[in-house]
Parts: sequence; C-alpha cells; structure tokens
Amino acid sequence: MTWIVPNLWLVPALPMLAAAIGALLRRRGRIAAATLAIGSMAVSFLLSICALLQVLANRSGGQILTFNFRWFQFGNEWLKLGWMLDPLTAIMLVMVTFVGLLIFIYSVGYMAHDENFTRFFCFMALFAGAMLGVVISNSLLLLFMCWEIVGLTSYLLIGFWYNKPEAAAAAKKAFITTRIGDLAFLLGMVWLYAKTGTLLFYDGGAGCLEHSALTQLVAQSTAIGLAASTGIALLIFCGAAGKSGQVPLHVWLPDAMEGPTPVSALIHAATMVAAGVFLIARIYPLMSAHAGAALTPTVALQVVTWVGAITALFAALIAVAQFDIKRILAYSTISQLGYMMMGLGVGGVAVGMFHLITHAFFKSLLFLGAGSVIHGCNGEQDIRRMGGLRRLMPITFAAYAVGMLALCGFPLLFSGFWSKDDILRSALTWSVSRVPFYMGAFGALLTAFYMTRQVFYVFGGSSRLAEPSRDLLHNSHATGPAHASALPRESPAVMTVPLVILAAFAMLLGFIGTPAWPWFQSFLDGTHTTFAFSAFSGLNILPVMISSSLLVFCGLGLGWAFYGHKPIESSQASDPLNTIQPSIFSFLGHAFYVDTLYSATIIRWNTGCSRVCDWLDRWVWNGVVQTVSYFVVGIAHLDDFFDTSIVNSGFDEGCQGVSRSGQILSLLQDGQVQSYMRIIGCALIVLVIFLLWGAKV
Amino acid sequence: MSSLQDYLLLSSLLFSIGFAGALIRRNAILVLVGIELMLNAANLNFIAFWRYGPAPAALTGIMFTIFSISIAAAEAAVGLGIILAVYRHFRTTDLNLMNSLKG
Amino acid sequence: MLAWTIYISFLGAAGVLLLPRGSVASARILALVTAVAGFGIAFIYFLQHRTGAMLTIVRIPWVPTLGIEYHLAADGISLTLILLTGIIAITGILFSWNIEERANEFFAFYLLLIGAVYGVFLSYDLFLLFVFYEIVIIPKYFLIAIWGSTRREYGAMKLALYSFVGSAMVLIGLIAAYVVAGAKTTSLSQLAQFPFSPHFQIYAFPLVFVGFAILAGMWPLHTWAPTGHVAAPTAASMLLAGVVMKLGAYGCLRVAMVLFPLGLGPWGVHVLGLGSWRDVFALLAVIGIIYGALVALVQKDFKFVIGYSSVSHMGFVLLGLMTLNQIGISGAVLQMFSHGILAGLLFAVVGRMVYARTHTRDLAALNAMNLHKVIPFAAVTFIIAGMASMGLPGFSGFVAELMVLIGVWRAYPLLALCVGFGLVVGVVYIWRAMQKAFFIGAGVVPAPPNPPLPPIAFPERLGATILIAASVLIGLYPQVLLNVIVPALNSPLFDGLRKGSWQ
Amino acid sequence: MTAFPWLSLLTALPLVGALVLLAFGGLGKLFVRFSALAFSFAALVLTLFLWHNFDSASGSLQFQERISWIPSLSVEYRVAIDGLGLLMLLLTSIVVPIAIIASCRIQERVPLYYSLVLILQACLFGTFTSLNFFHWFIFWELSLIPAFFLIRLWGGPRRTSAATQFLVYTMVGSVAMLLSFLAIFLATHKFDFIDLAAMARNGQLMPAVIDKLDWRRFSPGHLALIVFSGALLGFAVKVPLFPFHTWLPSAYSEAPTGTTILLTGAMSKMGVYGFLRILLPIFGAQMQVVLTPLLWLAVATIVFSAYAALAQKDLKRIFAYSSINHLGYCLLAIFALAKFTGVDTFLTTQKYAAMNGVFLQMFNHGLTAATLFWFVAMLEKRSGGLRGLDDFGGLRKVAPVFSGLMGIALFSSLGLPGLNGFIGEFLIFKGSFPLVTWATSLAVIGLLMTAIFVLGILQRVFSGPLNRRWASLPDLTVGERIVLAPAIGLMFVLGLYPQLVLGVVNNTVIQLVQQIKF
Repeated sequence: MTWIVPNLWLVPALPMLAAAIGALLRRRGRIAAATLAIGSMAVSFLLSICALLQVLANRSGGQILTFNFRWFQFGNEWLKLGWMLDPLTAIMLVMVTFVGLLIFIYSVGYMAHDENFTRFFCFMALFAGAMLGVVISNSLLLLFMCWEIVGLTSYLLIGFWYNKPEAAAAAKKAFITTRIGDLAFLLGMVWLYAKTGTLLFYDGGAGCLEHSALTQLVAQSTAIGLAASTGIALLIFCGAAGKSGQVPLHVWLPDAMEGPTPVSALIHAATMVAAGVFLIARIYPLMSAHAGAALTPTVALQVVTWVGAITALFAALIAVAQFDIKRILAYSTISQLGYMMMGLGVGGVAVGMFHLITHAFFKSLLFLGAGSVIHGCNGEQDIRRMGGLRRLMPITFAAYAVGMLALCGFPLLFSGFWSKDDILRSALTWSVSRVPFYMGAFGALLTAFYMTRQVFYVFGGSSRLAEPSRDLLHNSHATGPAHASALPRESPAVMTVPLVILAAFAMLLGFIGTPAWPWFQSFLDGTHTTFAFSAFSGLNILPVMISSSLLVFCGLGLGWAFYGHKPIESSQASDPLNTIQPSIFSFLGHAFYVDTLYSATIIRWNTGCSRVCDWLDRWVWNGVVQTVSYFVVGIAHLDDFFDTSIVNSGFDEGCQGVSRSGQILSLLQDGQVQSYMRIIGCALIVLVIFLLWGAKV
Repeated sequence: MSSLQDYLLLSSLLFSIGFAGALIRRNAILVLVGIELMLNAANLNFIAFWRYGPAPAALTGIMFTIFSISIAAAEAAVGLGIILAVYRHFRTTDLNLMNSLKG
Repeated sequence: MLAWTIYISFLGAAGVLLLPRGSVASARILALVTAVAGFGIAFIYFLQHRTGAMLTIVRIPWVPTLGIEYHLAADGISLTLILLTGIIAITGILFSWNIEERANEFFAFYLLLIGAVYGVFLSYDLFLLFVFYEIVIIPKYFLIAIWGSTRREYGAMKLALYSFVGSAMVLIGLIAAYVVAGAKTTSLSQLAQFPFSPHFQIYAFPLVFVGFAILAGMWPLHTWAPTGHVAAPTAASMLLAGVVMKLGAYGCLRVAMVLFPLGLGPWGVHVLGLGSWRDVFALLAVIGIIYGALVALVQKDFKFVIGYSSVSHMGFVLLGLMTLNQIGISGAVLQMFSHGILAGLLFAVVGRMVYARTHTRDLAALNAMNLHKVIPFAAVTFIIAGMASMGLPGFSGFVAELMVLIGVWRAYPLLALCVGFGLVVGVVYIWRAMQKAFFIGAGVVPAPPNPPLPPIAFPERLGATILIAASVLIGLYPQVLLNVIVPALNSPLFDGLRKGSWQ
Repeated sequence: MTAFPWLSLLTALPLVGALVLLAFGGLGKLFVRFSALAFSFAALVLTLFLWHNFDSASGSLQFQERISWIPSLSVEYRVAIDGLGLLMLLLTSIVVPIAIIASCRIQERVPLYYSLVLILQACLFGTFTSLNFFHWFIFWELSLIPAFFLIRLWGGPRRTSAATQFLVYTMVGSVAMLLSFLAIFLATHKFDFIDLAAMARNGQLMPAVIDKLDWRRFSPGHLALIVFSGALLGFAVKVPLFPFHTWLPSAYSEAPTGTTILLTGAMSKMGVYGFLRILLPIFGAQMQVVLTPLLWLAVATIVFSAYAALAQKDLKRIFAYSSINHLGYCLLAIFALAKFTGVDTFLTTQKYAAMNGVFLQMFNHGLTAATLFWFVAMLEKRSGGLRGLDDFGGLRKVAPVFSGLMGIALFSSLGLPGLNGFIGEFLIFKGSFPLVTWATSLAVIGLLMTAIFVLGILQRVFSGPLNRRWASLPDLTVGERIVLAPAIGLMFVLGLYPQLVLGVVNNTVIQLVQQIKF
C-alpha cells in the first residue's frame, strides 16, 4: 500500500480543510463544526493507521519514504518542500490522531455550554492539521511553518475565553515566549540552509540530515570554535526548548492552563509541547553528528541532557507546592518533558520518543480527568476546595488513578514505569556524568509524591466544595455557571468514555517497550527484536528497575503519610508541608519567583528600551531636525536685519549725506548786500596790495 | 601847475568816500549815491590820464567818460526803480532787512 | 521687420496719449492691441528664423563722424528675451485692466517702456543700446511714482538713482573702450574684435559688468529691487521683475563679457581665495541666491517675499553667466526667460489678485482670511507659480536651474552645494508664503474678508493661463528655446568667451 | 517593443480621471467616489493586462517606448518595465482602489480629494516606468505635491507641521539627489539609468565623474562618495532609513487614513524601488565602501522602529513605525547584496534569494500595511475617529468578523507562515544571513518586537472585557466583507503560492543581480 506516501498530505490537509470550513460557519452551526472536526480526525486516524502499516510493511527495506515537490523559484534554484514517512512519523501520526480524536469527542461534552463552540472546533482542527504537518514534513522550512501555525492555534486556544484578561495575557505570553525560541530556530534554519543548500531532511542523499551534508557541517567550525553542526543544532534546540517549555522558557506553560481543559490536554500535554522533543528526535542525526568517531556525545546532546535534567527536577519541585489542579499537571508536564529531553540526550531517539508516547496518553488522560473533575465541580480548580470525589465521580476517579499511577511510574503494570525506567537506565550509563541520573531519580520520587498529594486532595476525604471561597493564589474564575453549592456529579458518557479508553492505553502501552521485548525501540531504530526474558539480566537493568520502583514507593508512601492517613478537613487548613517548612513551601509555591524575576528584569528592560526609543525619536532625532530649521530661520532673521539696517540704510544715509553738506555750504549766503560788498572791498584791497607788491618787485 | 598826482589823489579820495558811503550807509538810496561817487571818481581818472597821457590829441578819455556817465545814469534809473519797488514791498529802504537771498 | 516691435510700441504710446482723456477702455484696448502686435511680430520672426544665428535688421549710419550707427540685429538670445518681453507686455496689460486713474498716461508710459526694452534687446550698436537703456529708466520712474503704492516716491527715486549710477559706470566703461580702441566705431562686433590689453580689460570689465549687474539685482546692490517691486503697481512690477532686471543680465552678457572677455581672467594674485573677477561675481551671485531666499523666508509682507525671491533667482542668472561654459550660460539665458515669466505671474497674483482685493499684503492678516476658499483661482495659480519658481521639475524653472547647476558643478563644485542649500530654502519660503497667504493656520481665528471680495476677472484668468502655459511648455520642451540659444552662443561674437573651459 | 504606448496610456489614465473629477465634480459626491473608483479599477485592469502580456521568461525591459526629447540635454522619453516595475505597477493599482474605498469618511471638497489621489497614482505609475532621470525626477517630485495637499487639507489637528515637514524633508533629499545626478550628467552626458548602470558595470562612471569634476580638495574616493551620498540621501529619506525617518510617523498619523494607505502602500516603495533600480546598479561600488555603516543603519532602522512602535498608543503611529520596520528588512537585504561581487555561485544564489525576498517583501508590505490602515479607517468610521490603543477592548464580542479579519492582517504583518508576510522575510533572512551574518542575526530582534506589539494590539483592542462604550459597535457589513475578501484572499494566496509573483519577477532578479558588478 505505497499509495499512502504521495497522499500523506491528506492527513494534515483534512483537519485543515475542516478548520477552513468551520471558520466560515456561523455560530449556530455547532453540530456541523463538531462533526466536521471529528470526522476529519477520524479519517486522518485511519490514514495514519495505513501509514503505520505501510511502514511496518516496509521495515525490511528500512529506507525512508519521502515525497518532495517544488514550491517556488528563486534565481536558478527551486525551494523544495516535501513530506516523509518513517517509523517516527508513523508513530507520531497515530498518536496525535488517536489522542486528538478522543479529545475532540470529549470536548463535545466539555464545551457543550460555550457560545463559541464552532470557533473552538475550528481552532482545534486547525491545530490538529498543523501538528500533523509538523509530524510529516520532510523539510525544516515546512516543519517551521507548521510549527508557527501550531503556535498560533495554541495562542488562539489559550485565549479562547478572550473576555478573561488573564486568558488574553496568558495567550500573549505563550506566543511570545515560544517565539523567542522560534527566532533562534529561524536563524538556525537559515544557517543550515546556507551551509547545506537545502532544507529537505532526506532527499536521496542530498538532504541536510544525510551523510554528505553532515560531514560537511561537522568539518566547518564557527567563530567560537564550535562545529557548525553544533551551532545550528543548539539554535534549533532553542526553538524546541521554547515549545517544550524547558527551563528557562517554561514560564508560559503553567499560565497556558487558562485555556479550556481539552486544549490543555491536547496541546499542552499530549502533542504540541511534545513537538519540541519530536523536533530534536527528527534532527537527531544533526544533533549527534560526530567529527570522526568521537566517543563522548556531542556538545549539542550534552546541552539537551542537562537542560532536560534541570527542567525535570525544577518543575517537579514546583509542582509539589501548587494548589490549582491544572497547574500541578502543567508543572508535571514540564517535568516529564524534561525527562524526554534527557532521554533523547542520554539514550537517543527511541528512549525519548517512548516516554513521549506513553506520556501523551497518561497525561492527556490526567488532564481530561481533571477536566471532568472541574466540570463536575462547576469550574472549581482549587484542589483544597475539592475532595471526596472518589465516591461522587467513580469512573473519573478510576481513570484518574490509573493516569496518576502511570505518571508516577508504578512498577510493571503501568506504561510510565517502563518509559521512565528506560530513561533512567540510559542516564546511569551516560558517559559524561551521572548527575542527570540522580536528578532524574529524585524527580521520580517527587513525581510520585505530588501526584499522591493531588489525588488525596481531590478524591480523598469529604467534599469541601460548599465552603466559602477565599482569595487564593492561583484562583482562576469560573468559566461555566458560577459556583453552585450542589454536590459534584459524574460527567456524561461522552466525556467518560474517552477517559476509559485512554486509561486502558495508559496501562497497556508500556508493554511494547519493555526491556524484554523492546519492540518500540527497535521499530524506531529499524531493527528486528524478539521476546526474551533473559534481557532482564542485562547490564544494570534490574537494579535500575528496582531502585526506581523503590523511589516510587517512597514517593507514594510520603504522600500518604502527609495527606492520606488523616484526610484534610477544611479548605482553610494550611498544607502540611507549609506547616513544616513555610518559607520553602511558599518559595516553591511561587515557582522559584521566575516570573517575578523576568518581569523585574527582561520585561522591564524591554519596556524601558521601547520608551527610550520613543523618547529619542520624539526629542533627539526630531529635535535635531527642528534645531536645524530654527537655525536656518535664525540666519534668515539675521540676513533680514542686515538687509534693512545695513545694505538698505547705507543707500539712504548716502543720499542724506549729500543733501546735508549742501545745507552747510548754503550758510555762506547771508543775503546782506553790504556784506557781499565788504568782501568785494577786502578782495580789492588784497588785489591792490598784490599789484603794488608786483610793482615793487 | 597842478599835476597828475593831484587829480589822482582827488579821485581816490572821492572813491574812498563813495565806497565808505556804500558800505556804511543803511539807506539804499545813500548806498546808491555812494556808488555814483565811486563812478565819478573813475571818470575823473579817465580824464586825468587822457589829459596827461601820451596822445592828448585823440579824444579817447572824453569818449570813455561820456559812455560811463550815460551808463551811470541808466544804472541810477534802474537802481532807483528797484529801490522804489523794494520800498513798496518792504515799506522800508533799510538794507539789513532785505536778506531774501539768505541760504 | 523685427524692428517694428520697437516702432509699434512707440506709436502705440503716442496713440494712447492722443486719445481723449478718460477714454480708459479704448486706451486699454489700444495698448493691448499694440502689445499683441509686438509679440506677434516677434513670434513670426521666431518661427521664420529657427537657427538663432545673428541677423542684422537695420543698419544705417547715425553720427558718422563718431562712427555711431543705427544698427538693429537679433540673435537667439535677443530673440528669447524679446519673446519674453512680448508675453510680459500682454499679460501686464491684462493684469492692469483695473487701472482707472490717468489710464492714458499709464499705458503710454507702459508702452514707452516696452518699446525701449525691445530697443535694448535689439540694438547692436553700443551707443544705441545705451540710449535705449536710458530711455527705459524714465517711464519706469513715473510708473512707480504716480501709480505706485507704499512709499512710492522713495522706491521710484531709489530705483532711478541706482539705475543712473549703473548707467554712469557703463558709460565710463564704454567711452574708455571707444577711446582705447580708437577705431571710431561703437559697433559691438567690431569692438569685440579689438584686442584690448588684458590689463585694461581687468579694469574695464568690472566697471561695465557691475554697472549692468546693478539692474540685474546683484548682491549687495540689489536693495533697489524689493522696494521698487513693492512700490510699483502690478503691471510695473511685472515689467520690472520680468523684463527690466533681464536688461541688466543681458547687458552683462552681451556687452561686458563680450567686450572684455579677458577681464574674467585671473588677476595673478589671490585675495581670500578669489583669483579673478569671475570668482568674485560667482561668489556674489551665490550669496545673492541664498541671501535672497533666506530674507524672503522671514518677510511679513507678501510682496516683499516675491521681491526677494527675484533677487535669489537673478542670482542663478549671474551664476550661470560666470560658469563660462555653454550649458551654464544657456541655462542662464533660459533662467532669464523662466524667471521673467514666473516673477511676472507671482507679482500678478500678489499685486492684482490678492492685494487689489484685500488691500493688505500682511501675511498674518491674509492668513486669517483662509483665501483658498475665497479666491481659489488665485490660490491655485500661486501654488503652480510657486511650484515652478521653487524649481519643481516639469516647469521652466527646473530646466534652467538644472542647466545652470550642471555648469556650476563644472566650474565651482563647492558653490554647487551652496546652491543646493539655496534651492531648499527656496522651497521653504515659497511654501511658507503659500500657506500663510492662502491657508488658515492652526489656531488662527478665521476672519473672512469683509466685504466679500470681487471674483477673479476674465483678463486675470487669461493672463495667468498664458504665463503658466509658457512656463509648462518650456519646462516640458525647453528645446524650443535651446534651439536658438545654443547656436547664438556659438556665434563668432562669443569667440572671446569660448576660450578657456567652454564646452 | 510594442507599437502601442501602453505605459504612457497607463500613466495618462489617472490624470484623465483627475481632470474628469475636477470638471464634473458638481455632479455629487456619490458620482465622484464611483468614477474615481472606476478609473482606479480601469488602471488595475490595464495593469493586469500588462501582467498577463509580460514575458516573464526573458524578464528584461518590455513595453518600451523611446522618443528623443531634449537632444541638447540628451534627454529622451524612455519608459519600460521589467519584473520590478511590473510588480510595483500592480501594487500601486491594487493599493489605490483600497485607498479610494477607505476614504469614505472624507466629506468636504470630495472631487479635489479624489483627483489628488488619482494624480498621485499617475505620478507613481510614472516613477515606476520612467528610465530617464529627467522625467523620472518629474514624477518623483510631483508626487509630493498631491501628497502634501492631501495631508494639509484633510489631515488631523497637527497637519500643518506634519505636511510641511514631510515636504521639506523629502525635498532636501531630492535636491541632494538632483545635485549628484547633475554631477554625473556633467561627466557622462547621460541621464538614462540603463546606460549609466552599464557604465558603472564597466567601471567607467566614477573615473569620468572624478575627471570632469576636478575638485582638488578631495581625493577621488571621497569625491565618488560625496556624489553617492547625495543620491543615497534622496532615497534614504523616502524609504526611510534611520535616522531620516522622523517625518514619517507624524505624516502617517496626521494624514487622512485613505492617504496614509497611499503613502505606506505605494509611495514608500518609491524609495526601495530607487535603491534597486538606481542606487544598487549605479553606485554599487560606493555602497560597498560604506557598507558597514549602512548595514548598522539598516539594523538600527529595524530594531529602533520596532521598539518605538512598542511604545506608541495610537494605532496609526504603531503601523507607521511598523512599516519603517518592514522596509528596514528590504534595506538590510539590499545592502547585503552590495557586499560581494563576482560570480561565486554560492553567493549569487544567496543574492537571488535576498533580492527575490526584497521584491516579495515590498509587495507584501504594500498589501498588508494598506489593509491594516484600511481596518483602522473602518474602525475610525465606527468609533467616530477614535483609534487609541486603550480606547477599545473586547471588540471580539461585538465584532467577531472584524476582529478575525484584522487579526489575519495583523498576523500577516507579524510574518506568520501561510500568510504573505512570511516568505518575503524568510527569503531576506535566508539571503542576507550568509552575506552579513551578524547584522541579520541582530535584525531578528525586530521580528520579536513586531510580534509583541501585534499581540499587544490584539490583546488590548479585541480581547479582555468588552468596553461598554462600544457595546453596539457594528460588525463588518456585507459590502465591507466583499471588498475586503480579495485583499485577505491575496494574503493567503501569496503565503501559500508565492511562485505566483516570484515566477514572474525571477528572471528580472537574475538579471539585476548579475548586473551588480563593480
């Protein structure tokens, strides 16, 4: 069934089409929108299954099936895009479409009362399409484009309840935080393009992830001494870190919980946030490109590992001290994403991806469960005001418990155990350092602890919902009908059925990747595998299994000790941990004050910078222009003065001088006849004297 | 027995008297009289130089004198006329009051 | 035949005087007919002789003993200016359609002036040229002194005195040339052939040049121009700026530079970096350009703005002459034409359309009237004229300034930059005047003119249209005039100049 | 080539329209508006006809008309278009109808307004088709006059100073440019851009200038730079290049919005066009000499304007700064083009990418900015002239369609993939990065800031609780949706299928790039 390869574009195209049509629908077309979205997802799911089968059929061949096409032309060369089908793609396709389908169905129930129902499904479908695009794309550019659209839909959906200022702010924060990473991603992409001349991953030997390109990249080195491949890889990793909420770009993810819960489940637990991990897995050849045959992992992978480890521990710590049911899950998601990154770093694609898949299932399960809880509690999200739901919402409780145990990594039965165990084992054998292993192990302990805490808060004891509300740390206002004192009730089947299905997967999925039968890993690596118990006797497999199980039990035990054996009476009661270590507790409760730090530094500097620029523009640059103009006008006035007072009056003065001299001379004329005669007389005398003089001589 | 010098002395005396009169007198008519005296002094000179000159036969001196007298008459007539006009205009013949030509 | 431009104008003047008193209408008509006839003759001649070469029209001995002849001739340069004179004459009459008091004398003087100007442009004998040049001054004086407005006697007298000083200098120079040559001739061509000693030329040239340049409004001897323009009645200031100033420039080119080409040569010594009269006058011209523009920028009186603007524009003419290369000088001649048209138009708008109606030229007062709503035609005309005179491409001013600037780049690159500054200031002052005069400023309380202004009459519209058309025509197709100017500059008359950096 | 003077016809058409409007303006506003629209659409049709008949395979100058004009100045009437000109013509004739439609708030002296708009269009057509400095400069300068009066007569409260500053500032640039072109004419006796570019390629131009312009105070290199900087100033003011941009924000925000659409959509392209058609081919060598400062100026333009936009409260000022920012990318790429010469295939490929990017960016920015200002116009129409960032809030509730479509336009100016903005910026970055790595890397900050203020607008105008004052703000009418649809559609089309444009201009780009030899 090779027909699937050239038609793979249908998988993302169908949801997108649904979204396009949904966008044109009016608000009333609720059923139409929902059916379109769910239908398209269903078809995509089937197609994905076909794709998976195709890959399975093709395993013997082992080569990657691609389909490339020309997009546009610049100069003498064409920019090519394309899509590909390899195990990674197939697995992701199936996961995304399946989880997506379930969540769509769930949303029908969850969003039933919302006035923008159609808009919601339009956005969700758009998201699904874009996400599938990310999965199938064989070109870094195409991947980036879908990546951005995914970001857009995440923005739209977080801000779905746009009349809530917090939602709007959270949406903006999410988009911008991820965009910071994406710009680094863009630079990395451009750099890669410049170095290899193509953005296709696999292009029959000419792709940028293929041997010739990689050797070339490794050979070149940058200004700061890193190999070009490393530089590019790190830049791209920034993008991944942004999307996957790795420290220090994790701040957006908790706030993103402002969105409707199905959104949190689909985008911020199962798929989009995992896209970062997927991206790293996709460009793994680049990340791990060695110069020659070096034994230590590449700088890029080390960075990935450390960031992952730090994130895992960091977020787990924060999760311990949260009270918002969704925030706890959000931080746990961050922590788990950290595990995946760490897995990629220490163990390679298979390890990371295995945890990605399992996590997708049990985390979406948890979120949907939380959604069902919130739905049941009329929009209440504060776990201190819940409690006693075990009896009131049995199905939800069962499903939730499964998800919780999977997340904690309860031994043997639950998928989370195997995938996490896989990661820890690889971390133990990591050649660079063992610190990540210990961090991961401690994280595992914490995970068990905070999940237990949450479960006891929510389901244990008796309902505290009726109690008066209080000003809470992360209290997000009710979205559905306002707090009713009515007791919580179980959600409708349209919501519980998906829960059950997901729960089933959350349990069973682990068994496709046990050390005994590592089908999943070998499927990704394209090797064959057989079932063999003997595998358990392999190098430090059992020890790690046992130690991690012990950690999990410790976590569970601690949780029970703190929250379980004597149930919380009232929502007023302070948290047991808080009573022990108030300072640390509030420190964790405020998420290490990272947000405060950012708003105090980066955001402030940015705003200040913009103010400065504005000021410069108004006063300096404009001022210069103004000054010049005033200067010219000043000179003009000077000239005017010169003209009137010097050039002009010069002429007038000249004329007047002439006439004045005339007046002076005219004074000789006094009109007295006799004075004239006197002068004549004197003249006569002078004349006579002169003549006499002459006569004498 | 009287010689040329005596005539010349007499004429210069006359001239001086006339000139003084013309300068000192404020009355226009007397100024005119003074001028007449000066003219006659000149006539006397003419006659004297002719009589004692190299060629007394030719009547040049007489000629000059007659011309001069007639001119003096005309001048006196004009002068008096002007003075009468001035008198009618200014109601006086005092020269100090007549300075219309003053610049 | 071209000589009849002169005769017709004089006859027209006589005819207008002979008309019975108070027959204003017929005086106008007769004057207009005369002007049109003069222009018609010039135009026909222009159509017949496209070559621009020198053609003698009349040549008869006049005072044989002194070798003075009555010699009229025309080459391309004269022809250009004669066309200009014709156009200005016609439009000037159209714009003085509202003259009522002593109209006969007015038009008589007017036509006399026109005829004399024709004479100057046509006469080819220095003595004859001088005679006509003097005749110009008389009617000019009376036009201003009788029909003028603010401080008219002052303006008129100032104008007359400056002109006489100038012509005295010219006369001295010419007599000196006559004597030194000792060839018993005042014919321009023959004197131009005579090899005056460089030393003599160094002394004679500035005398004659400045004598003429005074009338061309050369800085710092320009001060007669603004006051004269302001004092003069519209038609007179149109003639003054449009034609009379060109007499000066024409004389500079046709007499001073042709007779004493070596006078432009280097002194051998450098004073303040100035090595020759050429440098000196080029510098003065540039100063005139910038200075005139700057002063115009801050005038409060609308008409003064235009007055100084024509100082600035005549600076271009002198500068073009001083470049001493073909493109520069032909640019200067073109600028004479262009400035004639535009200054005429601007003065028409200011004097006739605005001042004659609002009886104020104070920009602040006009600003409150928001005139572009009251007399839109005037506003549009002024905007177009302003665009043209600030050297916007598509109008005659641009081509002329463009050619001058090319010449200047060749001769004085540094001055070219200064001229650039002048151009910008030119834009600014025109635009400032336009906004203040026609558009109400921000925060000014509107005070619409009371009583309402009479509408723009047909003659004014006609005159404005003629002038704008001329400017646009030359702006879009300057070849019309260049065809006759360039050959004229290549005629043997300019041999002396053509030496040196000519191309 | 063609016997029929299509381009002259195209330029004449709006002029005729203007005259018609002035002549029959008495027939009522409606008549005026519609006939103006009719004329602009006629121009659009004509342009599309040209687009259709344009031989994109050759990409060289086409529809040429050549008539001797002023022999003694060696001026000839020469008009022709290659891909660049064609693209600009298309942009102009798309933007003008938008401007005309968006000007429906104009109520006084309507005929004059629309005739000025049409005259401006004619000037733009002339500028984009002329190949001889003489009449190119005529159109270039004349275009200021209608723009000036559009601002001066119909503008906002501070229109006088804004208009004057706009005019004078641009004039300064033009005069400087005029001077340097006269110097060049003096040396070469040529006004023809194509010939001059050829001379520059053969390295004859500047020697000739230096030789003729014997200006002994300066060394030849400096002399060449002086001549270059004159021309540069002219275009730098028009685009604008930091720090010659101060006229722009006030002019854009004071102008009536219809006019702002013209200014940003079409007129700002005159500058970039000049850079591509004149500065780069003729003065490439000099540009290379001062490349570093120019690059930093371009980066400053991008970053500075983006930051300044962040601090604005007035929608029009924000978009004004953002269009400075967008054209900054074009300048960055253009300067990058001037860095290397020669025939190295790798660099040449980057140059192709960069210049293609510039073309696309010009077109996209024209389209997007015009649409954004159009939305502002519609917002003003509804809010009675209010357009402050804080005057609104929660408009999505009452005007979802408006918000959605404006959101699309905003995201296209943010450079979201799938919309037109992205490809241009991507190509520019792709091309410039290898040529001028650090400048390009810094320019990325501009993208981030753009995102921040775009989202800020979305957040403060459309999201949050509904501002009670606008509770009854009408959504887009059907008519408005219909006229908006093409613009928005075009954004998607260009975003998904840029080959539509690039296929036409590509060969021109190849030729232009290959002509950058010095």
